[in-house]
Amino acid sequence: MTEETRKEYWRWPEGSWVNPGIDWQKGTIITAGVDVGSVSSQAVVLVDSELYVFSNTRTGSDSPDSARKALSIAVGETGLTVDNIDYCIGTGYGRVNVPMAQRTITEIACHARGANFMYGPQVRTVMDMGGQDCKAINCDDKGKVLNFMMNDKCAAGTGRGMEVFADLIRVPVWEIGPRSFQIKKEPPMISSTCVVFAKSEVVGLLEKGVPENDIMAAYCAAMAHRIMELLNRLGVHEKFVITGGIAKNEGVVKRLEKELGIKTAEKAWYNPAYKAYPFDTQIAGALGAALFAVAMVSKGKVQSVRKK
Amino acid sequence: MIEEFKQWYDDRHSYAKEWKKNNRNGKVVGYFCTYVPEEILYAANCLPVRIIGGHEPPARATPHMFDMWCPFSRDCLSQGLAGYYDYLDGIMIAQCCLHVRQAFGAWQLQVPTPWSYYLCMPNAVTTSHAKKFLSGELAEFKKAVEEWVGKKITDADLDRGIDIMNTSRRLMKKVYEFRKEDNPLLTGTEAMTMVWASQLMDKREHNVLVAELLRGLPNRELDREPGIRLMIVGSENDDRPFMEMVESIGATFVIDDHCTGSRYFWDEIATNPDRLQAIADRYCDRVPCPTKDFQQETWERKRFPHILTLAKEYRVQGVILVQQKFCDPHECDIPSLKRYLEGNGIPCYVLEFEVTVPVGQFRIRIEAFIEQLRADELFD
Amino acid sequence: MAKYKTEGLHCWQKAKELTKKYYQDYKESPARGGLRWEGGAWSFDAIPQALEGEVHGLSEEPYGASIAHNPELQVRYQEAAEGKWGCARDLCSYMRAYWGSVALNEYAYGGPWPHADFIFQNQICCCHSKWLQVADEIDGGTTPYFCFDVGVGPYDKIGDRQIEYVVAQLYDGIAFIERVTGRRIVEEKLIQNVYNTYRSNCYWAKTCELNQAIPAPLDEKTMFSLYVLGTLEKSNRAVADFYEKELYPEVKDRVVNKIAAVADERCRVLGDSQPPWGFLRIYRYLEQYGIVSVANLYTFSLIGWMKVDSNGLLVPYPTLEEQGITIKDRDHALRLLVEGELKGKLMWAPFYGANYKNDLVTKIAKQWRCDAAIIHLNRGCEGTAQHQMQLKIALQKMGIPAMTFEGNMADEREFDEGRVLRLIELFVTETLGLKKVPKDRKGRG
Amino acid sequence: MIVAGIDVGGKNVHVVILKDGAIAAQGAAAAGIQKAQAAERLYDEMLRKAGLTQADVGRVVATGSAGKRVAFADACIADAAADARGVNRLFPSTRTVIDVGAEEGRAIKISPDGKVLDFAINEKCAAGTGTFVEAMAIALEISVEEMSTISLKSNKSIPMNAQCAVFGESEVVSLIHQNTEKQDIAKAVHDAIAGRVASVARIVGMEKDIAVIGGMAKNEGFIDSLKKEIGMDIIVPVDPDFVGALGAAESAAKGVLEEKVAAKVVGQEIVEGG
Repeated sequence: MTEETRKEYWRWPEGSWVNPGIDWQKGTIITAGVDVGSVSSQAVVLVDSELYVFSNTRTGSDSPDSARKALSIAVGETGLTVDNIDYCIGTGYGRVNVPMAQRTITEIACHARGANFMYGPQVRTVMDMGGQDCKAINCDDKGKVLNFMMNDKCAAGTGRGMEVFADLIRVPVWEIGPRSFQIKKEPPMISSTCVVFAKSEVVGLLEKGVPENDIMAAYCAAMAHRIMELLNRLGVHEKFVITGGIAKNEGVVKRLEKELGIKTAEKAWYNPAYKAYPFDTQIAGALGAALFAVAMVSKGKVQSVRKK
Repeated sequence: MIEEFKQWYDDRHSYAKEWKKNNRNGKVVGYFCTYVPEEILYAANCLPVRIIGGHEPPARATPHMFDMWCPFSRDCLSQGLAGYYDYLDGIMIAQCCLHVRQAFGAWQLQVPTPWSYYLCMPNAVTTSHAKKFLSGELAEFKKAVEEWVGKKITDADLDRGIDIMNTSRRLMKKVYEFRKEDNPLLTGTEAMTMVWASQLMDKREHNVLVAELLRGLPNRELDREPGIRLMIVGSENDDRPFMEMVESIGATFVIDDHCTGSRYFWDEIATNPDRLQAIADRYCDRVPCPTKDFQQETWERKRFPHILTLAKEYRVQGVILVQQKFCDPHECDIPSLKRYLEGNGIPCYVLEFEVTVPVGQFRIRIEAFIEQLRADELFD
Repeated sequence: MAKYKTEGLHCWQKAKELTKKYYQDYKESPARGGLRWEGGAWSFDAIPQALEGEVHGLSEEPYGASIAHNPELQVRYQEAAEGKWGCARDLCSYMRAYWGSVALNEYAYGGPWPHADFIFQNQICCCHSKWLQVADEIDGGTTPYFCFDVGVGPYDKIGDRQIEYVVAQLYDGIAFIERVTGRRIVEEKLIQNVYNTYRSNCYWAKTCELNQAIPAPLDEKTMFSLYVLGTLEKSNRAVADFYEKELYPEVKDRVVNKIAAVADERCRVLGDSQPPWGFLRIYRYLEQYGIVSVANLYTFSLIGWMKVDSNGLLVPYPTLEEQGITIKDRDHALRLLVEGELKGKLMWAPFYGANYKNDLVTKIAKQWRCDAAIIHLNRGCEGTAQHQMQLKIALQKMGIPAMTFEGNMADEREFDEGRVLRLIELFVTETLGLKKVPKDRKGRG
Repeated sequence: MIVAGIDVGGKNVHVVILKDGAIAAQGAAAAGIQKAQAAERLYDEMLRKAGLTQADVGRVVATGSAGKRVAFADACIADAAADARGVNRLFPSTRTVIDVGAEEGRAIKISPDGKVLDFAINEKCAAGTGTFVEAMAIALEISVEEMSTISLKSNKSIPMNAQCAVFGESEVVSLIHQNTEKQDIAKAVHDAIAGRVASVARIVGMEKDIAVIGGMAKNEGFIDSLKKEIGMDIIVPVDPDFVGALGAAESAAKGVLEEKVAAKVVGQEIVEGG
């Protein structure tokens, strides 16, 4: 395992973005959302509810540091500091360990809200695949959670599983999707979704000389099926969107769409003015958190903590 | 008082051992299901103690019950195999679900206990035939107990037993009344701790404590925000850490339907010169366990409207349906119950329980559910 | 050279045909002006089948099992029950398959889900009363539902009070059926059905008793397809005739002529609970070692009525003829029916305690001369999986090597074939010390 | 007489070569993906070490989860059987063998002559295996060896609820967040696994003497937790991870054969049955 992790095939590329069209100093309400997931962390800063900066980075073994890191990567050279932020909300699995946050909101509410902003008010079902849990969420036109479901107490077929898998076959996780379609015919899916047993099953296939691409297809299919089971329990309605890292894995997404008979919404900003902005499905949670912060501050439900 | 309940709940075994010392000719009977007619045991000066889990991984049970049996039943057996119940003079069960029967059967063979009894509680409880059959079962049971303790059980004894149980029921129901208030005068965890204790302590002593609690409640100041009013529904539940966690993140359990809660004590015994028939009627008419919740003329269940009424009376905003893994009776009812309650405008969230509850993983689910219930705060 | 001669069962085809006809009749009944009812393998079909005019039942457990034989259907139905309806994945797998079939509005034997005119069900395990309660709810909740209770105690504790309780419910049941169907329960038919029920159950038990012979005339894998008729419609004359006039004589003849189920019988094992239906090839694997599965409390007494005689031996329950009883009237018929089921269906005894399961199965192990036990820890059925670990301990105590493997009768997602074969191979070659029978073995029964 | 035993497990390959009953050479290597090749490579290497060639070897017996893939072996025996034979050679007084490998924990009851009387194997979930510990070590950002030693320093007992390796990781991470001492977390992990392993062992009933073998047996922290869990003493051989290979070699010596055929037939049967 150790020598496998030296080269990190599983990690999605980190990144950050600054909106060139905004001068934060002119902003009246500046809010932030920080999403500390089990694997990756994101930070989003809004200036008067407009997307200003965001970052997407890896979570370390210490959540507070990861939160700080995410935010500092996001603000980068802009000169914006924590003291300039009116209100910050922490979310994600490490939400209680976000030092700069005034309160926390679960990623379930945040992803629904974020997806609503990113994809638009027609979104009815949001599927968020995190490192170790998948959440299926039904929401209304405001992004309000109507009901939701999460996978049980076993991480079978979660994001972490895909990462272990990427490590195992030594293929960067972003290549798995495309390559999983470079096959002659769809192979039977990996039968065990338990992260550990799936691993040995995969080793078995590699041993048998099954082409890597077929194995990737088999693994993506298993994962898609597992998600489908969860979604069926909840009931999927269009517009259906997937947030989180897995959304970037078309190997899973396309197969899931096939199983459900429902397409996922196109990965594009609902707000036409945002057309030029990068679209990162992983920031939905942090974005939702920042949006809740705006609402709370502007409605006077909470006091601004802005120092400068 | 709550503290005493908690103390005796945590220290259940020393309590029973203590009791034995002070009641030389009394016997302690461990029982497996709340269909056991404790009235008759009290009439015979026995101390009925409900066998409940220890919330430890039931490792000892593995050789005796493989892991498709519900965690609770395996936990109970595991406690017995560990010798925690070595003070029991006898064990008994009233026919209920196959899981608990499994634990009872394994206990009979693997945990040395001087006396054991299987009371054949009927299933078709809504029929008059069942009431007749049960009173016959009770007569046999009474006889068996008389032979065991070597003493006749007179009508006066039965009246005493019935009175002890009815008093307990009446008092605990009164305590539950105080949970209807806008800011309930006791938390769900406290209320249920009281009920848990009642299944482990001598009801006579318990009744004194509850009466005392009742005197204190009206002018009790609970320094906490009640938050969302939740109801918790399921099979057995004595998971204190879980309930405390939920009540620490902006919610209060105001009512429950558990056999370790309201379902245990809700219904009293009516007076009837035929005491055994009176007892039989009560156990047939009580809020049923799902395993007995079927009627002979319709597929509808008797328990659902009862739960809805409770939810309304206690102004419940959301219901947490606890699904004990592998618990067939409840698993069969939960999808229907969820539809039924949601159809009546009450949001539900289903949680799957095991012996050891990963509080962390449950916290996010509950937090999200609470956020869902108080969405206006985030949205307006 | 094979140790014994072996040949196929002649009445096998007949059994298959009767089964096929059963499911067809249920489908076509309305077209012929007939009625349809849903119930279980244990819900006293003698009563609804006594309705005037044509009437056909659908027996829930065998229906679930027939779905289990078809992997594609099985998984689709299980997932529909869990997905569309939202039930837990660990419930009775027959029941989930059944619910899925209803939820998808599909009949495993073709066409849409065939709605029943009424439900006549009984309660013995936690799921039985719920099974059709929920199935009907999924189906819209319009089917009249009746469920009676037979959980009155083990065979050795059955007295008038127990019988009276069940009979009283059956009278209510009759009134219910007559009210919701507007048809009469015909006394003559009822009496005939009870005679047939006795014949079906007692003659299956007699057939099972014949398997004490060495070599065993039947192996469990074959018995599975034979007892199924009794789980469908034991009160049917054709079924009773099959057991009494075709199967029993033929098996008797096999015993006389030493016709074996497995040509190289060297080791006799007993099973417990249903097998994983999708993987009966396990038995083929065992045969390579000369192992034949000859006994199983489930396979015997799911329908077979037995009793413990004065010598403590397990023997077939006497037929009405043997008891010299002629049924007088409706009441007599009901009482005899209830008495037979409560005293004869030993399969129910383990519901009342591990001691019953251990006592009965250790008797079987002795009388059927078993050398070992292979216990399927059936995650699909609480009823038949009762006290299996206690049973393992009891068998080992009496010196019978026993192994367990986890599986599920009707949910292949819970069965890891490779793993199980590894365990069985270890048990067979190491614990039992058996080697493969040299090839050239003949065909099998 | 020269014989060889080859144990091909989920993670590693072990080879033992016996010359007239004495160990002439033994070695281990990572199984990697191409296990069969890895096995042969190690086999040849060990032969060289012992100054032998394949031709000198009278009999080769393979075992382990991938043992049947060793084409050049004359036979393949079940891993539990190999365990039994190996332990029986080392400690004839052993009645209960507990083998905890990378992906499986099993318990075997054996007769005085090393016959398998009863066995139990952990089902379905990887909790209670070496892999679980590895995952936790990674979460703790220390080596398994370090984990083993530091856990011995701890006297706290923290319950671990997670049944699943992945949730185990996050539970460990959250313990780290609560600033729990690494040594206490390490112990918590070992206790958790000891609990699961013990519950498997209880199925066959723990009769003295009890020997623990397999990769996990090298983990003193785990052994310590297991001793406390079962309240009995435990024998751990010098090279606990070589016992399977040793047992295979023993059975080669005893001339236990013909399994290779069996192995093939099993394969066929599955196909023809379906």
